[in-house]
Order: sequence, then C-alpha cells, then structure tokens
Amino acid sequence: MTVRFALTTDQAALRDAARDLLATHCPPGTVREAWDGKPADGLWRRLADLGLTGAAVPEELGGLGLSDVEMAAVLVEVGYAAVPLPVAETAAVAAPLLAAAGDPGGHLAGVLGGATRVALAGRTRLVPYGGRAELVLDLAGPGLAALADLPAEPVPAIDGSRALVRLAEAPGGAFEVDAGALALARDRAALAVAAQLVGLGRRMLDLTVAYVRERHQFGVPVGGFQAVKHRLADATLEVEFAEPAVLQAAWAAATGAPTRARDVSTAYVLAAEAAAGAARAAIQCHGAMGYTVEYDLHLYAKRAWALAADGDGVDAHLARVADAIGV
Amino acid sequence: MTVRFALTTDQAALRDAARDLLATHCPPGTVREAWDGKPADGLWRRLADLGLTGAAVPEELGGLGLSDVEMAAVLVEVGYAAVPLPVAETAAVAAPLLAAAGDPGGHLAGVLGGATRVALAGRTRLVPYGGRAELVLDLAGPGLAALADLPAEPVPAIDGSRALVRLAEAPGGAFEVDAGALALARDRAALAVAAQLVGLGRRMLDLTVAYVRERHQFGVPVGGFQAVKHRLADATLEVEFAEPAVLQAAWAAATGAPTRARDVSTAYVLAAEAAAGAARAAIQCHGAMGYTVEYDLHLYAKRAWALAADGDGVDAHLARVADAIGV
Amino acid sequence: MDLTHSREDEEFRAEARDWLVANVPDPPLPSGDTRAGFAAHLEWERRLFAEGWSAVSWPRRYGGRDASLWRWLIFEEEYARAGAPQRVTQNGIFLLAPTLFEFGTAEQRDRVLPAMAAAEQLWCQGWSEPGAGSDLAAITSRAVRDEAAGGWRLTGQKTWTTRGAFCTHLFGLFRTDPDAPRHRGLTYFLVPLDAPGVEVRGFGRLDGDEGFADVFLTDVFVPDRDVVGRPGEGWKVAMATTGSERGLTLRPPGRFLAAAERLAELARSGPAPARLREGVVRAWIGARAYDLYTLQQVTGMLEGRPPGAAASLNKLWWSELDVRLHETARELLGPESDVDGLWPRGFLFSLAGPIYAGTNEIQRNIVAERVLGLPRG
Amino acid sequence: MDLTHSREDEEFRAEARDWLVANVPDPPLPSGDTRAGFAAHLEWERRLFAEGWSAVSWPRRYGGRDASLWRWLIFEEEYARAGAPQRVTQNGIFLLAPTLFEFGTAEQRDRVLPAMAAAEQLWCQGWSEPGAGSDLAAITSRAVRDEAAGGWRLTGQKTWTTRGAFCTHLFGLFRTDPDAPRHRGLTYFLVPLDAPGVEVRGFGRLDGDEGFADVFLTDVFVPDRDVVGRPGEGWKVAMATTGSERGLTLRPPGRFLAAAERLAELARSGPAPARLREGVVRAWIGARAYDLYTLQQVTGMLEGRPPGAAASLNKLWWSELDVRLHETARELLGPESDVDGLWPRGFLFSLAGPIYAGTNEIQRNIVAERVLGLPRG
Repeated sequence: MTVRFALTTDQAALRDAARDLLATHCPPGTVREAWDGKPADGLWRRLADLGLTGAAVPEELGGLGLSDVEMAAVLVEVGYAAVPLPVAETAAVAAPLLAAAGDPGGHLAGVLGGATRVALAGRTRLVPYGGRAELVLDLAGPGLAALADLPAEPVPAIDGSRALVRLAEAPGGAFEVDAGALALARDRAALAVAAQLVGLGRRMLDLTVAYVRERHQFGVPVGGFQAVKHRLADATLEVEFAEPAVLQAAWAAATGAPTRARDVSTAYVLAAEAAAGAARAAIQCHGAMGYTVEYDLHLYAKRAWALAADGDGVDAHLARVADAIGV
Repeated sequence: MTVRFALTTDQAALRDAARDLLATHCPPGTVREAWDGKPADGLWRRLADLGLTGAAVPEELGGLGLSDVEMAAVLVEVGYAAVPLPVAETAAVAAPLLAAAGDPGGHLAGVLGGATRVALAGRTRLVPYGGRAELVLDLAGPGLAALADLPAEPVPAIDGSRALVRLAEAPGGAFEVDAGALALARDRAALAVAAQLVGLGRRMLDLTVAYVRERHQFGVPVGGFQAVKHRLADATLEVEFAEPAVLQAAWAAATGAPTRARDVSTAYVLAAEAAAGAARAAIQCHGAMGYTVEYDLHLYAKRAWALAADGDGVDAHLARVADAIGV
Repeated sequence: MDLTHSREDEEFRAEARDWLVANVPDPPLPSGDTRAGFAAHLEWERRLFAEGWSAVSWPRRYGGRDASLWRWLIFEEEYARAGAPQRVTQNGIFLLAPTLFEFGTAEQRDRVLPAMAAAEQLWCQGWSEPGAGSDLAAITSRAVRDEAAGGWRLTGQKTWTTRGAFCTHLFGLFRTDPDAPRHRGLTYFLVPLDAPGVEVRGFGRLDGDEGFADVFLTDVFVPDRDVVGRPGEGWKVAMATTGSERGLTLRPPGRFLAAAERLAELARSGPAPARLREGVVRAWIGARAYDLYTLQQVTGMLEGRPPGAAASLNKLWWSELDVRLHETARELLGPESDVDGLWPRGFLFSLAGPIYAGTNEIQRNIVAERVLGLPRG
Repeated sequence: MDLTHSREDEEFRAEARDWLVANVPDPPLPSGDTRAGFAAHLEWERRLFAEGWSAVSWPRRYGGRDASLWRWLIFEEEYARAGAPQRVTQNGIFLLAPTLFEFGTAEQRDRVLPAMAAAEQLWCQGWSEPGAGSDLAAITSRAVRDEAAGGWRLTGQKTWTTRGAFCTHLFGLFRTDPDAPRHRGLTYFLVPLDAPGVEVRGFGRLDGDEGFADVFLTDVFVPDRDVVGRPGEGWKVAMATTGSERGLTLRPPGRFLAAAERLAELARSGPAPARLREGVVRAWIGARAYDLYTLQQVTGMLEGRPPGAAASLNKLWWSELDVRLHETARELLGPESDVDGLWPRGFLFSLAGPIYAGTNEIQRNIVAERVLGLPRG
C-alpha cells in the first residue's frame, strides 16, 4: 500500500458512465427546458436506473455502497452538464444521511427507487429545486427536519433552471439526528457544490476555447490574441488546481479523516473562486456573444453563481481553514 | 469662483522647478551614492536654496507660505527622483508643525536655513534617514518628542539609500503639542508618502516603457506583446487615478476640510497599491534585467516598498475610510 | 486648485435635488430594457423633458438648460443619488447628440435634437454586426448610391442593438465604398426603423431583459439629409461618438458614488464579514477616485486640454469597478443573490461593462499604444 | 485513491526528520548566494552527502538511496519543515542530473554524478545570454568544430548565471551550426570553469546577493566526451531540463507548505488585521493545493501518463503563490520589512519566480497553446 492519487478503474468507469449518459441526455437543450418549467423526469429516471440515487448507501441497505470519492467524481460531471435536478442533494447528501440515521420517516426506499427527490433548505428559507422535489431537508441543525408539503412559493431566480421556491414558514417537525452525522452531511453538501463548480468551470472553459478558436476579429481568431490566451490559461490553472483538492476532501470525508472540515473548506474556496474566475473569463472572452441568452454559456455561468450562493459562502470556509491552522 | 481641479500657474512653476532641479542633481547615480553612505549634502543645499525647507511655513515666520497642494505636487517629483534625503519629513511635516506649535525647542530657524534635517521615528523605533538628520520627531503622540542625539544604531536595510537607524531606547523628553496639530502632522506624513509613491510609480513605469521598447525577443520589441502592453496599461491606470486623489487630499488638508482623514486615507490606499502594482509590473516586464542591481529599477522599487512600510499600512487607512463611511 | 462649487451651482444642485426627490418614481420602475418597462420609462422621460431636466447641458433651443459641465456632473450626481430611472434615451442623448453637435448640419440638429430630448425620437445605435464586434472596421453592411432618388440604399444586418426593438430610429455605419481600405469608405447614417425594408427582431440578454435586437435592412432608402458628416468619413465621425461612449458622458461618476453608498447600506443592513466590508470600502474608494479623476479631466477639457486616450482609462476604471462592486453585493446577499432583483441584475449588467463600447482588451491596447507609445505588436 | 503513505515510507520520513532535526545548522547559514555563505553551504552539502541525503532519489552507485518519488517528496517536505539550508548544488542535482539520466553516456554519469552529489563539482547553468532571455532559441554563443583535437572551441557570453562566480562547472547551449534554423544547430555542452579562455564576473541581484555572474568564453576547448546528446540536438536536450526546472523537481511542495506554516507563525506572533490573516489562510490553501496537484501528477508519472504541459501549470501556481505569500509577510512585518532579513529577502527572491525558468508569460502561452489548443497568434 502506498499513495495513489487517482481514481480506481471502477471509479473511473462509473464517472465515465455518468459522463456519457449526461452528454447524451442532458445537453444544453435539457437545461433550457428546465428554465421553461419542464421537470426533466426522464433524465432523473435514467440517473436512478444507473443506481446513482443509492450510490452512497451501503449495499446492505439496497445501495451501491460507493464512497464520497466516486460521488465527487460523478458530481464534477453533473456540474459539467448543469443537470437541472437535485442529484447532489439527493444522492450525495440525503441518501447516506437517511441511511446512517436509520431511515427516520421511512423515505429511504423512495430515494433509492428514484421516486423521492430531495432538496435542501437554505439559510433564508430558499430551496433550490423545491419545485421539483418530494422531500426537503434542513441541515441547519440542531435537528433534521423533513419539510414535505410545507407551503412554498416559486421565486423568480437568476438561474431559472432550478425551480427555486421559498418556504412560507420556518422549518418545523424536526426529528433528532446525531450531530456528527449532520455535520458530515453539511460537509458533503459543501463538497458537492465544490465538485459541481469544478465541472461548471471546465464546461465554461470548453465553450470558450471552442468559441475563440472559431471567432475571427481583425482577420485572425480571437483565441490568438495573447490577452485572451493568458486569461484562459489563468482560468484553466485555477480549475486544474481545484479538482485534486475536491478529490482529496472527498477522500477525507470517506475515510473519516480528522482534517475533514479543513479539507472540505479548502476545496470549497478553491472551487468557488475557480468557477467564478472561469465565468468571468468566459463571458469576457465571448464578447457580446457571452451576453446573449440564445447562446449556451449563460446556462452554466448562472448555475455556477447560484451554486456558490447556496451555502455559507467563501468567508465561512476561509474561517474554518483559519481555525484549523490556528490563524 | 467655481471648481478648478488643476495646479495654478504658480503651483505648476514650483513643481517644474523642483522637477528640473532633481532631473539634473538627483540622477540615479546620486541615489546609488547614498547607498554607499554619501550624505547628498549638495543636493540638500540646492533644495534649501529653492526655499523648499520653509515652503510650508507661513511667510511671517520666514517661509514661503505655500500650501499642502504645492507640497504634494513637489513630493510627487521627490518620489520620481527617489531623493535620498528626508525632504518630505522636514519640509512637508516637521516645518509646518514646528511653526504651528510656536517653535518648541527652537529648531525652526535651522530647518528653514537648511542646517537641520528632520527624520520621523517609526512604530518600532526605526528611523529612516536617522543617519542623515539632525533632529528626530516622534509623531505617535500624545506628545511630540525631539530625539536629537539619542543613541541609535545603523540598520542594514532593503532600501540601502535611507541611512536607516534604530533608536536604542523609547522616545523620551516629550513636549506637549496640540492633539489636532499632531493629527494633522500624521496625516501630512501619510500624504507625503502617497505623493512620493505616485512619483515612484511613474518613474518605474517610465523606465519600463523605455526598456520594453528597446528590448527585443523573438525578433520583436518585448513591448509589442499584448501581455506586456496590458500589464503596463493596468499599472498606468492605477497610477493615473491615484494622483488626483493625492491632490484632493492635499487640498483637504490645506483647507481644513472635515473630510481630511478620509481623503488622506483614500489617497494613501490608492497610491500605495498603485506603486506596489507598478513595481511588480516593472520588474516582471524587465525580465532578468529587473532583477539586477547594476540596473536602476531596483533603486525605485525598493524605495517604494520602504516608503509603504514606514507608516501604519494599508489596513489602518482602509479602517479610517470604513469609519468615515460607516461600514 | 479649488474643489468648491460656486454658490450658483449649489443652488442648481438644490433645485435638481428637490425636483428629483419629489418626482422620482417609487417604487422604482421595472427595467426599461423590457417592453413593458420601456413604456413606463417613456412616461418618465417625457416628464423630465417637460421640466427641462432631459438634457441639461444642451442649448435651450433644443430643450436643454445651457448647463455647464460642472452642472451636468452635479445633475448626474443628484440623479443617481435619488435612485432615478435608467435613461432609455441615453444612446441618443449621450452618443448621437454629441456627434450631431460636432458633425451634424443645423437642419439635422433642429430636426433631431428636440424630438430626441422629448423622447419622441428614440435612438438606438447600429455599430455591431455578426462579424464586426471589437473589430468595428470589419463592417460589411452596405449603402449603395441612388443618385436619382438623392440618397442611399442600405442593406445588411446590425446586431446586439440595445433596446433596438423599442426604438424608433437607428444611427450607425454602413460601407459606401467597398474598394476603400477597411477604415475608409464607411458612412454614418440616420435610419428611421419604420422605413420600408427594415425588420427588427428582439432577443434576450444575460440579465433576463429582452433588450437586444437584430436589425435587418434590405434595400432601405435613406435620403442625403440623413448622412452625418461626409460620405466616406463615417469612421472619423463614429470614433468621436465612441469616445463619448467610453468617456465621461456615458458613465458620470455620480452613478458609482451612489452605487457605492447603496452597497454600504447593504453591508450595514446585516452582519458582514471583514473581507466583504473591505470590498465595500474599496468600492467607495474606487468611485471616489473616479469622481476626482473626472474633475481633473473636466477641468482640462474646459481649459482646452483634449482628453486624448483618457477616455480609455476612464472606461477601464469604471467598468472594472462596477464588476467588483456588484461582486461584493452578490456575496453580501448570499443565497438571496439568486433571487431576481436590482442587485443581481446589476451584477449581470456590470459584466457587460468590460465588453461593450470597445472591450477592455481594446482599451488596454489604446492606453499602451497612445499613452505609453508601445508598438502596435 | 489512497492518500496514506506506506509504513515503510513513514519510517523513511521519521529517519529523515530525526537526522535533520539533529543536524540542521542553527542559527541558519548566511545566504549561499554570497561568497562567504557559499563556503558554509559547501560544508553542509558535504555533510548531507556523507550521510546519503544529498540526492535521495538517485541510484546508490551515484551516491543516492534509490528512493521512490514519494520518498523524494517526503524528504523534501521534511527538509523544508526543518528549515534546512537552500541547496547551492540544486542546479546540478535537479537540472543537469535528470538530463544526464536521460541523455548522458554511462561515462558521463559515472564521472559527473558522484562528484556532483559530493559537492565537489559545482554546476551552474549557462542558458541566458544578453540577447537571449525568454527567447532561448536566440542563443548566439558558438562552438566551432576542432576535428584535430577531437572537440569544440566555444566562444560567447552567458549571463544571469546563478552562483556562477562560486561554481566549478557550467552546462549550457552553444550554436554549432549557424546556418540551421533557430531551434536547430544548438549543442549541449559541459564546460569546466577553470578551462583556459573562461572568465567569470559576478554581479549583484535585487535581493542584495552577489549570486549572478557573466561568463565570458573565448576559444574554450571542450572535448567530445563533454557533449550531452548528439551535436545539433541541444534544444531537445535542454527542453527536457527546462521541463524539470519548471516542474516538480525544482520546487517540491514541501517548501511552500513550510513557508505557509512559517507565515502563520508570523501572523500569530502579533496582532494581524483580518485582511492579512486572510492572506495567510490563502497562502496555506495555495500551498496545500500545490501539494495535492503534485501528488496527482506524480501518480500519473508513475503510471506512465506523461505530465505534458502540466509543468507550466505547476510553475505558474508556485511562483504566483510564492509572491503573494511573501507580500503578506511584508505587510505583516510593517516597518520591519525594510530591515534586511529572511522574510524581506524571501520577498525579493520570490519576485524572480515569475521570471526565471521561462517567464510566466511564456508559461501562459504554453498552457494556452498546448493544453487548450489555442492558435499561436
């Protein structure tokens, strides 16, 4: 046994399966349909059939028994495709939490089978995917609240693909969950955001590279200008360096490492700023084209901004790292 | 009467006189000599003959009765030339303070005549120009301390041109000065740093522009590469926008405006960061040449770093602006 | 050096402020870059005109107040501070009008300016084409001489035309001499959008507004009296306008001073981490620096020192400032930054700043070449 | 995915750490880039060699320990954590040696490597010339064939040669075919600095050290056995070395982890404003990210995935990180940052990072062209 910082063949195969499925079944058009209110049920069915909803649930409870590492690798792809469904929330956060907590409320079977999609309540009672989920969990603690059928209103959002709602009242009906399990779930939620942001960063850069190779101004491809090249090189640098941090944090979560909080926050800061930088570079290098909604870039940029806004934000994660290193 | 944001003809004439004098009598060689311990007495004599030492002292006390605006314009030139003498400390800070305080200790005549050069004690008993001054003032308050003949040791410095010393003991022998006068003197010291940093930023950019127009790599001038052009454009932007803020803060100091603290700190932050950015851009665009001490750039970069380190730093000034705007 | 406004100018400020406080719509109007919002804005524009606030710096005969540049800055400062609506007439008033003052005929000024100030003629700009964004000289839309009819026939496509679907007129460049070098052979035209052969199709923008349009022209007749400047000299005329767009007239500093103040209010309204409070302070400092730089620049202009490439420095400063300011707002808002509203839309709109009116990459080239004298690469 | 070192590797770590703790000079040595400091460093280098720590990843026959890449990283981590001296042998051990392993003859390896490990031969690099900095292919120093003597005669000037004045040997490129295209016709030579016709003149560096030199060569004879690789293929050979310089081998992550930890100590030692504490946290995060990226890269190399342009990404990351880290230190030090000492010198040295071993502008070009496939512009 020695260090090996790479996915196993099995892990890579799962990631590739997700990537292929999403390339075929979650093209930009699917994200656009979600903006128009279509539920993307077919895509959810396919992801459930792949076993994704139960991927992080132990085999003895009917899942695939995969770890945070596999989930992180898959969630990078989910981000790349800007899947307009609560995949991360359901599969990477809620499913293993419900499983570990002894299935309070009896939702696990629905989750595993794909009938129950789970959304997470945010700090200000905003719930991304609230209009497209059967169960809403509040991880704020000290308890865990199942908020199905609470009154909620759709909210006009910048990222119009996530069926954002706001709950009319503060969460109630909590049932107790071990504080450690809850902390792990919150870290998994942050990590899932970080993984998706890496994928989104990569998607925006891919779109931009393709565009600036084709787009000509002053008689040459825009991508030949050093200002464009260097901006995209810097954005690439940040995304490339965020990904190993995400995988390492996933490994820390999977192995119960004592550095988990620090590692998740490190990954979060790197991924959040890499995605923000990639969005900025992508829009700028597209010129006016990046500013039109007929073009696909905005689907991914808006998802990146929305995801980064969901959680506690960069400052909270910087503060956790500061605590860990004693500064 | 209406707004006019420009130097008067007289103000510009004084600035130009200082600029011409320094171009002739403070070339890079003079700064290098100061590194070797030469006192630059001849240069000081010329500046005193120009009337600079008493420029900010009222005419009835034997000075020229000029305002902070003229001083700021001249100090930009002093920075541009990296004059290795306590011009700002003596002429812009100490002279008007001693004059306003009724000449405690009887140093004013010496200052006006050019016989007494004044250095300012820093936070950690470091005194730039301590080895080249006859009087040392401590503006930390609550009192004002004249520290002539205190035991002090030369300190090896990064900017080797300023005859840096460290006082062996904490300042003593204070005489009382009005707290408002002391606060004004501290603001003038910060403003003098800001003005010099603008000049230093401009000097570093001038050197760099000249270099990248001449230096060829890959068969073309280095200054033709977009990365170099854009970096220097950005650095120029910052310096250009810092200068009006410095002049405005000088005007605020001269007119007793209630916004003085806020304005001085605004100017300080802009100038400090502009100079730091210019130094970074200049060194990078020079390639290895910027890293050799046989070339002149380092004289100006090290002065910029040293000046920015003298005072309370960017954070203290950001905090003053924050207070002023209530954030 | 004097930074005190005259008593008369301060009286002007007080008058403007009082009027604005009494008249600015509350709650704020919906975005003027949507069809519904545009109508509400027209009403506001006409109220401005009726009270003489539509174009304060213009001569009275065209509907202005003959206000000095200082008063214009004061008015804009008060306008922004009052949170008054975005000007949907701005492309006409701030871009076309300066061009007409410099290059137009007396007849054109008489015909266009009062109608523009009154928000009866609504002007959009027709610069960009699918193949000509940053590279404006790559324009291929053409105008062919129709000697018999005493005019020109225009054919081509303009795109990314802000509020094009709601406007009545377009100004822009068309190629009148296909054989001349790139920058030559272009002519500056005024085109009514209801002319036969014009088709306008709106499309969507990043900030969710419909405010972009493609304008298709097929054999559109434009009479000679609607040529600005001389045929073939459109580039020179357009560059003067582009200078205005980048410089002072499009983005008066009052707008950023007001935005920084609103950002400070946002920060005060809840707990804000030190990093974001620093962001607020830096936004305030940036807006203040822009204000002071502008005062210096205006003094120079009044004393006959041409601003030169300063317009490019201006544009770099305010556009990067505006993005950072809104990024700080977005972080302060946290989860609420995904909810449609003024700040999130402002963030999206700020991202257009470094792109339009000549990308910031182009501006950095201009600064490097014209201010620093670096080679053209 | 497994990030746990093997028990054996952890034992290696413990052994290295124990030895270092017992042996690292305290107080720290003066800079090795001054003449006096260099002598003290030679003593340290010879102690390292005597105990087998000089080049742990080399085969034992050359003075190494046959350590794996993981153990090499562990050693470097412990070396930096212990605050052990800068390696004045690094240009030989980390740049020339990998080249000899790949392109050298067995005779060259046997002759050079043990002497290098023992700090008997002290190697400096001879890449840059007055007219060839970033544009390495512009080299004009030439080598003319001396068939009779079985070798070459070298003439020209190398400059910015780090520690050139204190070294015994130089490796570098010389033009052997003046008629070939720029990148062709260069040959890689090993040159003893005591050969007749060599003159070395030291000069000063930004950080106050004397550690630069000009090396003048006039008709210097070098025998065939001191050509590395084939004549005319020097560019290919040099690029392999340049890859090492930029990548993993010059800047192991342990160095930045240790620097970030020292920065945290500095911040803890007094009151530090929130902005600077954030700077410390970001430096730590940056160093950590570099560490993890390296682990991923090493895994790839061990499994036969060539790093490609990753060396350029590496260099961009650590060099920009190093500048920011030292800028934070400078601000934390306040007035004391102008006093000569480890941190201020470290700041000045950090500014060389984005310049040497191929400027960061060159690295960004490489990333854009080779990773992203953008045109050469």
